[in-house]
Amino acid sequence: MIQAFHVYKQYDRESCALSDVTVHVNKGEFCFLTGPSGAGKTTFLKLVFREELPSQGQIIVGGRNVTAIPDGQIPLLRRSIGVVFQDFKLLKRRTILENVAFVLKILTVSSKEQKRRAFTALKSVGLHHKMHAYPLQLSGGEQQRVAIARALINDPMLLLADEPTGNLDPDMTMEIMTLFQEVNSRGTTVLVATHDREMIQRLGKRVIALEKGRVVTE
Amino acid sequence: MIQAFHVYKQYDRESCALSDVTVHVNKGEFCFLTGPSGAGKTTFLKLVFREELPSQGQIIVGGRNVTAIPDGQIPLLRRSIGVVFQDFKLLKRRTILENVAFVLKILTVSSKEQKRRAFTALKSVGLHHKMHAYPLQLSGGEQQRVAIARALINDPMLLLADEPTGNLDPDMTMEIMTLFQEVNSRGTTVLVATHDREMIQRLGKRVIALEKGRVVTE
Amino acid sequence: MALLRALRYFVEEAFISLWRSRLIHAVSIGTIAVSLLVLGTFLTVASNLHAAVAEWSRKIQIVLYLEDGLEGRIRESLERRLAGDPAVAGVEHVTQEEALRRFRRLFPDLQRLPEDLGENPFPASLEVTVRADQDALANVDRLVVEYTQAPGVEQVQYDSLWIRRLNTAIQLVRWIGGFLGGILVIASVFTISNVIRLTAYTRQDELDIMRLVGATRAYVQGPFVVEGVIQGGLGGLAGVGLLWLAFRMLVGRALASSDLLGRAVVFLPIQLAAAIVIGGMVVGIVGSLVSLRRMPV
Amino acid sequence: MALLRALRYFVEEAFISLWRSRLIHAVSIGTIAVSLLVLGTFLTVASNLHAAVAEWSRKIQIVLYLEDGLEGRIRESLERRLAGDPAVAGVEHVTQEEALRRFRRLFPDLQRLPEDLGENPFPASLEVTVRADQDALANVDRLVVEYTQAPGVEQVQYDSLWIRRLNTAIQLVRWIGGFLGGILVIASVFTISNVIRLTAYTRQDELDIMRLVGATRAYVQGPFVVEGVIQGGLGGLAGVGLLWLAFRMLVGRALASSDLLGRAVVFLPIQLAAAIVIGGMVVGIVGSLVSLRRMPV
Ligand SMILES: Nc1ncnc2c1ncn2[C@@H]1O[C@H](COP(=O)(O)OP(=O)(O)OP(=O)(O)O)[C@@H](O)[C@H]1O
Ligand SMILES: Nc1ncnc2c1ncn2[C@@H]1O[C@H](COP(=O)(O)OP(=O)(O)OP(=O)(O)O)[C@@H](O)[C@H]1O
Ligand SMILES: [Mg+2]
Ligand SMILES: [Mg+2]
Repeated sequence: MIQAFHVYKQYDRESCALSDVTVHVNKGEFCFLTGPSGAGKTTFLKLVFREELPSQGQIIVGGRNVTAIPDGQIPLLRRSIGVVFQDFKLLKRRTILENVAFVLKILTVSSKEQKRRAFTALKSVGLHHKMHAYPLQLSGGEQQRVAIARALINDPMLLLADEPTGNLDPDMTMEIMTLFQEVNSRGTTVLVATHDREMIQRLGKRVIALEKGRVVTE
Repeated sequence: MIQAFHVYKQYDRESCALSDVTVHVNKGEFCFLTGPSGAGKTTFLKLVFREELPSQGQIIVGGRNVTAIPDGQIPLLRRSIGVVFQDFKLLKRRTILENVAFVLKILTVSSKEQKRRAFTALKSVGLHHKMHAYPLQLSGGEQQRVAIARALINDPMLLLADEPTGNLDPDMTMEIMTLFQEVNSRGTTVLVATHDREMIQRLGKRVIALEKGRVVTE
Repeated sequence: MALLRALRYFVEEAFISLWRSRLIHAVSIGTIAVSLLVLGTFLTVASNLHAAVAEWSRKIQIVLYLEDGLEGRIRESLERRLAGDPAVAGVEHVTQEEALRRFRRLFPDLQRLPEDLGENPFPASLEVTVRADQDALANVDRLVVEYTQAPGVEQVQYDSLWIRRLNTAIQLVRWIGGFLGGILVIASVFTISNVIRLTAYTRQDELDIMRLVGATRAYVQGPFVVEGVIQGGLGGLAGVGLLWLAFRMLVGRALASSDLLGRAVVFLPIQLAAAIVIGGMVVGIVGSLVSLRRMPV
Repeated sequence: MALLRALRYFVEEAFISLWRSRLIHAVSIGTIAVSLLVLGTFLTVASNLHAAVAEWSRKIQIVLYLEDGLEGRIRESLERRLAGDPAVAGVEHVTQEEALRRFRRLFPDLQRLPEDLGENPFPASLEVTVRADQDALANVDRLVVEYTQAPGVEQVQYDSLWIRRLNTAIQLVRWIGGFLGGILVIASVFTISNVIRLTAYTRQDELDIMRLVGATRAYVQGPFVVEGVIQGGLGGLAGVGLLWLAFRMLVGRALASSDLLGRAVVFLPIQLAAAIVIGGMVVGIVGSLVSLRRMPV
């Protein structure tokens, strides 16, 4: 599903966010991406869904070379990937139901269908009772769960989750992980960036560890 | 330092973010505030530095009744409290050095002194080498550390930290906790809202647990 | 179907945005309206002045006052000679009685004055209308000199100096109007693209998020274009409406009935009014596209 | 000291904000400049027209053409009678020779025409200037009737119709100028408060953060007020500058040398130009305060 070959990413002259990263994630796999603060986890995920371009190297996602696809096709790539952003990236001026439904809206799904599926997605993270609230009216953990619901609503072929449980209590963390495993068992490839060692140990999945932009253990 | 008497906070008709919360935190204490997502931790902290007013009840902070102080005195209250916000709240258009120095700037400290102290604060969280970067050029964990440096720069009488290690790896988490304990030993009262059970256990401090807006263990 | 849904989404979003920050949009529509109002005012003045000048030009006159008791034969030969001149558009004979009648019509207050004087003081005259072409002023000069000494002509009166002054004034109005008009069209484009740029800017975060979850560029920008069209259209409508109100209140009432300007003052033709509104909408589209040009993918 | 530091901070922040989003501010300053430019244009036209009209009014003339070979005695008694009339400001005697000289001066092309005709065709005349007061037009009418039949007077010529038309035109310009001028002052206030509101709006997050870390309301708002002042001032300067350029390029060159308007066309007096700039700054302060009024604590 994800094949990265000798990828480098340099934001500025002095330092390298990623150096010579070669990583393969198979279709249907569930794996963790870990490493200390500033190691390059978020940067790697950004390269996968083409928010950023690598300075060097190639990345193939779902058979498409994302370093070379034309601008017009980028939205298509992104629609096939569900992303839980580290800073949530919710639309402040829309209710959380609208936020979750937006992914379907841009596919011009009928609005009834949008609502139905968005409600189901919110229910799976336990927030259906707050569906008419705006993001800033929610607690940090609640916002994070909305971001998770949005990432999952369109049954993506690939799920990228960046520190998806940083604002959640241990019980809720386990619930979300169970949800991710369910989604994974339905065929979605899952890549979770996290610091939570306890969670990684408990799930016993494959771990890719970064440090200062380099892969240290596979 | 903090005395809350029968505090209620209702954002909307249906639900109560805080119900009948009575809590005392002594001067010089270090304690944790915990509870599942949406329990009311952030709400309680917001009441303490008067971002929100309680619907009912009284809160005394450092001898001042914050439910009754005039508008003109609110800035004075806030200057004596260091806050690490759950969503960081950094100024996007200023470098992180400027972000940290801003707290001193509004006190009209000389700009040389501002820079000196801001640099020291950034150094204590290990980010002095990135001082000219803008927040959006930093990783999630790095931004969180900037927020921590800003909260500490002016030696506040009270430190409120809302999930201050949600984006940090375990090693960095321990470093930050050590920093907080140092600050605490210099006389600052510290109140940390967190989900991290491991951290709470390891430090062995007093824990205030909230659930659905009520205090469940003291 | 998909296209229709997208279009509906654009319009809905545009209205939601207009409504959510209605104050700012009211102010911006007001600004556009004022720009177009100023433009419309100039168009109104220009079109009226143009018509008035055309009318006045047709009236450039030389009056040949005739000697008292002139023989009809001599008068007729004068009339024939004038009618044959290529610069002359028409000749009218005004008798002494007709001159008196005109005086009484123009100055009703002084009705009885001529009678008090005992005798008709007004001479008969030939009113010569000069062809309204580019050489009109030169022709006037030539005719004046030519007929000052003609037999039977007592005195030649003509409007040359005032016409020169009027022409200067008209030229001035044209310059100023063209100058201000040009600047104001630019200002309108500026204002709209300014407001749309700022609107987009205040929602930069949102636009980024939309793109990151897979919305196409067209999908993200559509609502802004529609918003621009609506803003421009509303601004144009408000501008024309205000202009019409002002016209009715100020100019219409005072001048429509009198004919001192030489003709009735009229409002903009409906086509031009419509053009202002449609122009506002086009400017809205252009302004929004310009302001959204450099959005990243 | 603290106050000075705060003030320095306001100015620094204002300039940083102006520089960081310089495109948007350039556009907004441009909008303000155009508003003030339009206002300035009207002020210029109005002040020039006013002066010209005053000048022209002083020149309302009735010309009494005298019979050929009139006795000096009769002419002098006419002059005395005219000079005694309260409506008359002055009387000038123009001899036949003087009339010929004037003709030659006005129409150099036709220099030799009078000689070709063999005789001086121009009659002597008395040029009567009417006092420029409210009754000027009525007085002209009365004088015309009174002297048309006077002994020695061949013919009376006067400008009444043109003067009436001109007066109408001036009234029209005043109405339109007042109307547009009023609207444009309002538009300027609108524009500045609009831009500042939007600027504050784009930085709402920042302003919230500042308050949450203990900045006072005055401290948060100070930079915006300074920004408003700078924007208004720059807009005013640009407007006056553009007006001056336009004046030099269009109006100045074409009209300053000729005196067809009756007098030289002049630029706005320096005080009025300064008033526009200072007005811009005041509007900037007011606009920023208005737009920041409802900020929470
Ligand atoms: N837009 C940017 N411009 C410049 N430098 C950047 C930018 N984004 C990230 N960096 C730098 O690249 C490095 C890697 O950042 P990244 O966000 O990938 O880290 P991370 O592993 O996600 O860390 P965290 O766990 O703290 O989120 C960091 O040192 C960061 O400062
Ligand atoms: N501005 C607001 N308007 C309406 N409801 C709000 C608002 N802020 C918080 N709430 C609600 O109040 C409850 C408590 O929120 P709070 O942010 O205090 O939770 P928390 O304990 O900080 O949770 P987390 O660990 O997820 O950050 C939540 O149910 C939340 O939805
Ligand atoms: Mg990260
Ligand atoms: Mg919280």
